Amino acid sequence: MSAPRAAGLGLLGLACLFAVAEAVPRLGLVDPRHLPPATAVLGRLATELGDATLWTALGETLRSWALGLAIACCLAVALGVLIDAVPGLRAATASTIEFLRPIPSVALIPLATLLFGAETGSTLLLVVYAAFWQVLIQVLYGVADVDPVARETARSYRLGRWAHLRHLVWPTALPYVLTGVRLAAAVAFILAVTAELVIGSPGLGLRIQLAQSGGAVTEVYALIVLTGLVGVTVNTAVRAVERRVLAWHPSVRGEAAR
Amino acid sequence: NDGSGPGGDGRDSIEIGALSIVDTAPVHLARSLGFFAEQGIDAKITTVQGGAYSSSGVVSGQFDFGFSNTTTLLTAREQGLPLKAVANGVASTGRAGPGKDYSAVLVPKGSAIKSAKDLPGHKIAVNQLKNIGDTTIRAAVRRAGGDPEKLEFTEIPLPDMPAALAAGRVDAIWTVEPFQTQAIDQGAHEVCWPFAEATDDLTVAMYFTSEKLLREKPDLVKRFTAAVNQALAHARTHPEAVREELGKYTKIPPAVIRRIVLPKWPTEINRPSVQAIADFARKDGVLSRPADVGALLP
Amino acid sequence: MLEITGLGKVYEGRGGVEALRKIDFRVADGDLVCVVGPSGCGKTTLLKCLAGLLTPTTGEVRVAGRRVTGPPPGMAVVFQEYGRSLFPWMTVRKNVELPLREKKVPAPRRRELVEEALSAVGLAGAAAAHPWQLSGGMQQRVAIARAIAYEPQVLLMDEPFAAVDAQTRAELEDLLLTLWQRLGVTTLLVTHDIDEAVYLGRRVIVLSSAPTVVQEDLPIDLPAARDQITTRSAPRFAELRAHVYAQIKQAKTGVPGGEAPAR
Amino acid sequence: MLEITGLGKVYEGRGGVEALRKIDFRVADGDLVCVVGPSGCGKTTLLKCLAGLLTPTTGEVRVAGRRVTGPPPGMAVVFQEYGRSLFPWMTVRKNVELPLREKKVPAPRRRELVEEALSAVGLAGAAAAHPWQLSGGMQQRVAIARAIAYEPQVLLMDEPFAAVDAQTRAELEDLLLTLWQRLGVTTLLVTHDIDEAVYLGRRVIVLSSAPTVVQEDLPIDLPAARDQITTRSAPRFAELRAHVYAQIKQAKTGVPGGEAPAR
Amino acid sequence: MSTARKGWDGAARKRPAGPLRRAGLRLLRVLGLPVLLILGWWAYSSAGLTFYLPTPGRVATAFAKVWFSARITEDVLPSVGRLLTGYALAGLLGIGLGVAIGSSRTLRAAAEPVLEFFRAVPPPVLVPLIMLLAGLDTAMKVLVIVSGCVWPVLLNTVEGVRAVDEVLDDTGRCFGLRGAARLRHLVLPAASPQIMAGLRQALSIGIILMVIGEMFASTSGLGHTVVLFQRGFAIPEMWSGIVVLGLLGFGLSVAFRAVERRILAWHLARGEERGRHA
Ligand SMILES: Nc1ncnc2c1ncn2[C@@H]1O[C@H](COP(=O)(O)OP(=O)(O)OP(=O)(O)O)[C@@H](O)[C@H]1O
Ligand SMILES: Nc1ncnc2c1ncn2[C@@H]1O[C@H](COP(=O)(O)OP(=O)(O)OP(=O)(O)O)[C@@H](O)[C@H]1O
Ligand SMILES: [Mg+2]
Ligand SMILES: [Mg+2]
Repeated sequence: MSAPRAAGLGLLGLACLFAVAEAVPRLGLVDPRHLPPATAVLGRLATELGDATLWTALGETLRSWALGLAIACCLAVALGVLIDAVPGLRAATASTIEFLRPIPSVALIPLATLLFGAETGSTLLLVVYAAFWQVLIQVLYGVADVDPVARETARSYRLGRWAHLRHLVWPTALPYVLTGVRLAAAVAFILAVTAELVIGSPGLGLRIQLAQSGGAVTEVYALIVLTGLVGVTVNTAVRAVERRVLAWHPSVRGEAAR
Repeated sequence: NDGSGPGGDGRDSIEIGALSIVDTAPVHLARSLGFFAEQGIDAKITTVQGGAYSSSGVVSGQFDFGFSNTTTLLTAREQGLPLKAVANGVASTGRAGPGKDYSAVLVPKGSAIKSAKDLPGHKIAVNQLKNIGDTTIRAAVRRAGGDPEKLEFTEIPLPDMPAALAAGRVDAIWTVEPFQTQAIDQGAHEVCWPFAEATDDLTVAMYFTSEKLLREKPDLVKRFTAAVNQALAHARTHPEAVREELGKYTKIPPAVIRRIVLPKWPTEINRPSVQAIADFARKDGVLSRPADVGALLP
Repeated sequence: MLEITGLGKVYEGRGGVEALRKIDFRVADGDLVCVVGPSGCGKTTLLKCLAGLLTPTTGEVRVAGRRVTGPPPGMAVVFQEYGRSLFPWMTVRKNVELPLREKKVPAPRRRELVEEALSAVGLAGAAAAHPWQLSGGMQQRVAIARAIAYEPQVLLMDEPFAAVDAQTRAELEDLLLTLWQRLGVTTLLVTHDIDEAVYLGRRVIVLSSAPTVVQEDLPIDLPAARDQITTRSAPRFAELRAHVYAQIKQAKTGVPGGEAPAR
Repeated sequence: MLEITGLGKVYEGRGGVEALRKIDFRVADGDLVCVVGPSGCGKTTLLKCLAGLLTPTTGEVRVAGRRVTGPPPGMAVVFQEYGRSLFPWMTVRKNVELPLREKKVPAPRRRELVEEALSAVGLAGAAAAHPWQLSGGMQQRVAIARAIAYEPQVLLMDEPFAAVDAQTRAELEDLLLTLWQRLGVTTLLVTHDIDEAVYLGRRVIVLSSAPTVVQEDLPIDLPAARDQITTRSAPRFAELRAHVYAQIKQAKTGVPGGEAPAR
Repeated sequence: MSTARKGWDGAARKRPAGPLRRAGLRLLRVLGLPVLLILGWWAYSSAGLTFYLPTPGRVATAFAKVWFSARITEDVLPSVGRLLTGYALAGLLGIGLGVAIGSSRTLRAAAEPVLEFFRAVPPPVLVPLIMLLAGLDTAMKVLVIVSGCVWPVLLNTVEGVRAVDEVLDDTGRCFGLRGAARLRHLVLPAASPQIMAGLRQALSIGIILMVIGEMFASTSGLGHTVVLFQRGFAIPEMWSGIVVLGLLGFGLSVAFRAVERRILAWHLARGEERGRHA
């Protein structure tokens, strides 16, 4: 499928969403004072976007998001690969991982503020904690998926530890990792916003919190739409990366053939 | 952020953790009108989502001062958090009746609930369970001769209350300004004013700091208290200044700001009302021991 | 060079499949041995044990006097599942080059070896393609190119020419012979093609069907210099060919018979 | 039954690879045609176009008069990459049975067909194994069993006997002939083995190397009843064989030559 | 996940002999790291004198006091019930949508931006909307869980379905594998390793969202209790709640692994047999 056509279809999908969001309050299914129609929300978003402080807030959020995501991904990939590479480590860490994973980041806020009084530190801790598991689990499944014949080939040519990782394990795990990154990107963004919402460090979350506690419903939805649009943008970017680095993979190459 | 170190020119910079709501208008006024500056303080106000977060921030040293409601502070104190109140925060107007107080229980049009006495047996939304909302409602119901045991509470964040009430998800909501005005705009009306009905001149919330800061920088605390008190007095006498300030630090729509009922901002903490709150909380099981009110209050 | 003593292998799944019962033979340094046997008799298993990829259940394998516990250095393997043994994320060139990098061959020499190997198998033009863009036969030739570029001391090949046409097959056979002669690589080649086994091998080892043992170890007494036309039309070739055929037939049916061919 | 007119296929990757230029031929109902050609000339591509798995770039394919746009019903395919065409999560039996279930064959008949097919390829004992527990040749035989159990009207096979030993190969060839005669399946078989092509085919189609066209469409005028010993030793067999060999050689080198063999 | 002991290159290493020793080693493997971590926590918390990080001892006491009571039936069980319901719904929805989106390029292009849009909206801000549409009761809490759990399943399913081996897919097409049969015999098993990865992710996210859902409009439940403790400064009790969440996650993942072992038996066995080595 050509890129413009795909983009067109994507816009069509968003347009449908827009139509539904416009119709539901207009038809009185929901009180427009609680869920304003899409045009009103977008109008409000447009005015908000004219406000320079919104952009600084967005910048703040994106900064802790990007930093947290990067740290989480690096840590998770390194740890995942290490767990796979060292015999017995998988079994030794399994119980701890499963215990720690479901602990909600939100519950860690007191600890976060305690350890990193400074605001970005707390936000980062929460973002990293939440995003880390997403990538780690994907890495663990990915590295277990190496084709047995390919593995034997690598071994028979005596690929060293590093080459084995770089040329065999990493490419195999890459599709899993990219899914993990897409999952983690959203989770990291959510946590960045939530942490700001709760702790009150400056950013998009704080603005949402202010709008909520001021009863400014339309603005709340405008900001929600903004977070959604950021998500769409991030996904488009990851997809583009994927088309490049996974060109060899059946999921991508299949799209070209036939 | 230890924040409290004197700045380059001998000034102190402090960070205050507070909700960005109507109640905290004085501290914002104190900053914008230069009351803090007059006391040699550079103040930064950080928005938090709830009183509990400002407490933990003050304990961890992220904040130097916090703003929190009385029940939360009493609970924190009971659990051993070394907190000390340093100034009055906000108080009820002490008057019950439509449009008289800044917090009320509202019901939808045509509800059978007419007063506090009718509340038992109905589902009432509060923003936090085991906090000032439900304890004062219980007290008000008890005072009105109803059975507080029959009250049924559920938690809903304040911003979502008007919608929940309009959709009939709950029978009544306990809310504060500006949501009170918003709910009224959407057809609800007030039936009970728990702050005013529970006790006289209730001190709803206070500014506080940690025992550590109080010990180490008693002078800074004194200056903070002075600045806040000045602001409280100013707010009490200049409602228009308050409304103007609200337009700056909150996102409350201007049309609403003009109409909301403002709370009272006395400079003195009403000790008997704090004791009363402590007793209510004890009775309702929010506190497990009789509170040592004196340990919290200055 | 290769010594196999009492080698047995039982796969644990499926209630224990005895792939090899007891295999004994040696391959001298620089020899070229072909292994034939019925389908499923354990040739691939044998090769993998030799390559250190499978642990024998009984017996042992030695390469250059050292007991094999993992892939020994200087060994190249061409797998029967050639398609899956190529890395889909690498181009053909990269696939061939990778083992050389691991061997720390300097870059210019590496490039040279890769180009040579690829043109030897007739794939100079496909160097930039990915394996899945190639036909089955082309993929197999990439696997062969990778093995010969590696310049191994020991070369193990599992049906390396199964997927190419007759003409290419003949060319690749001759390529293998040339390489073998030039470099003196000790070679073990599994094949189904009896003509090929006799044409290439200095010895042909016939495996029985399960329980698998060495059914016959046949020296091929054809002149050392082989040639597709003359060798294959020699009467001795036909005799040896017929003999091996009979042996395999017997291995399959399990009926004993077939003396060593008269000289 | 099969009509291929002006078939051309260009793969878009790698700057456009022209796998097939212009292929025209027909296969009559119940015919058995073998396709040979140099490695990488586009045999698999041709087969996939016939099976409706690839869309031709130019020209068209008709099966039973209907233009092919997707896999037509009643067709079975044995893929060159037999290993990857088996479902690793199913046992051998399930693998063979699955298409029959889809065809709504009643359970008892299904069981019968599966058992028959598996024992015909000599795998009755491996029915409960998973494909990855089998040797290469065994996997290939599972793929063949699956195709024959399906009782198709059209059978496409891409080098179906490449991974089995000579003896098994001969048996499978004869199995195919028997089936073909019994059921009248229209069969197209790609192979590298020229002997096999001549032995099995009623016609042999030789493809040129790229740009690929039909280089020769050779009727095999051997007696209809074939037999491994007599057919293969017939002088006419040798002639045809030599002729096809010459054609492929020529296809590979691109030098014209090779007249139709004299009768 | 495979539990075989493998070297860095997937080669299985020597296994320890003796059933007793093996059981001991197993125990050590399961408990070793947790015990180490608890010791570290102990050392840190007893030295640091920090209010928000009580010693494990105090947490254990609080745990016994708080959770060996009617709370198990009143708070924990209903929460777990909602969690499992939400998780199951999310699994069905994620796999169903994922297969549809993964199989159709057109649908994928059209649906992806919308889905990504919703995915990026933080659940805490989405909750009011869900509350508006679904009320305050169990339905809302289950919906909150679904709204978060569905993403890892969906994304992984889409990717798994897109990556089905071409030869296998061709085979299925030739033999007329269509519709439900194609799904059941080809697409789902082929994508199952990746789907399982998604389901496993979703499990812990479900627990997190259970807490978030109970933070709003709730009067009971495990998450609500933890939040109440947190707001009431009952820190050891709060930590004991977090421990319960962790144990819940651990328990569910053990159950999950048992199911996964069955579903992915072919996948795991294949990897293991081939990897076995000198
Ligand atoms: N997916 C693909 N993308 C690009 N090129 C391809 C693809 N598949 C095949 N080709 C090219 O098309 C040509 C014909 O391939 P095909 O597989 O049809 O050959 P073949 O005749 O079956 O060869 P073999 O006998 O080796 O199996 C080759 O040059 C190959 O590189
Ligand atoms: N991973 C495995 N698990 C269980 N059994 C196996 C496994 N691999 C091979 N086998 C069995 O071992 C026997 C020998 O297999 P092997 O692959 O060595 O045969 P082969 O001689 O290479 O056959 P072919 O010529 O068909 O490739 C077969 O019966 C096979 O089923
Ligand atoms: Mg084999
Ligand atoms: Mg082919």
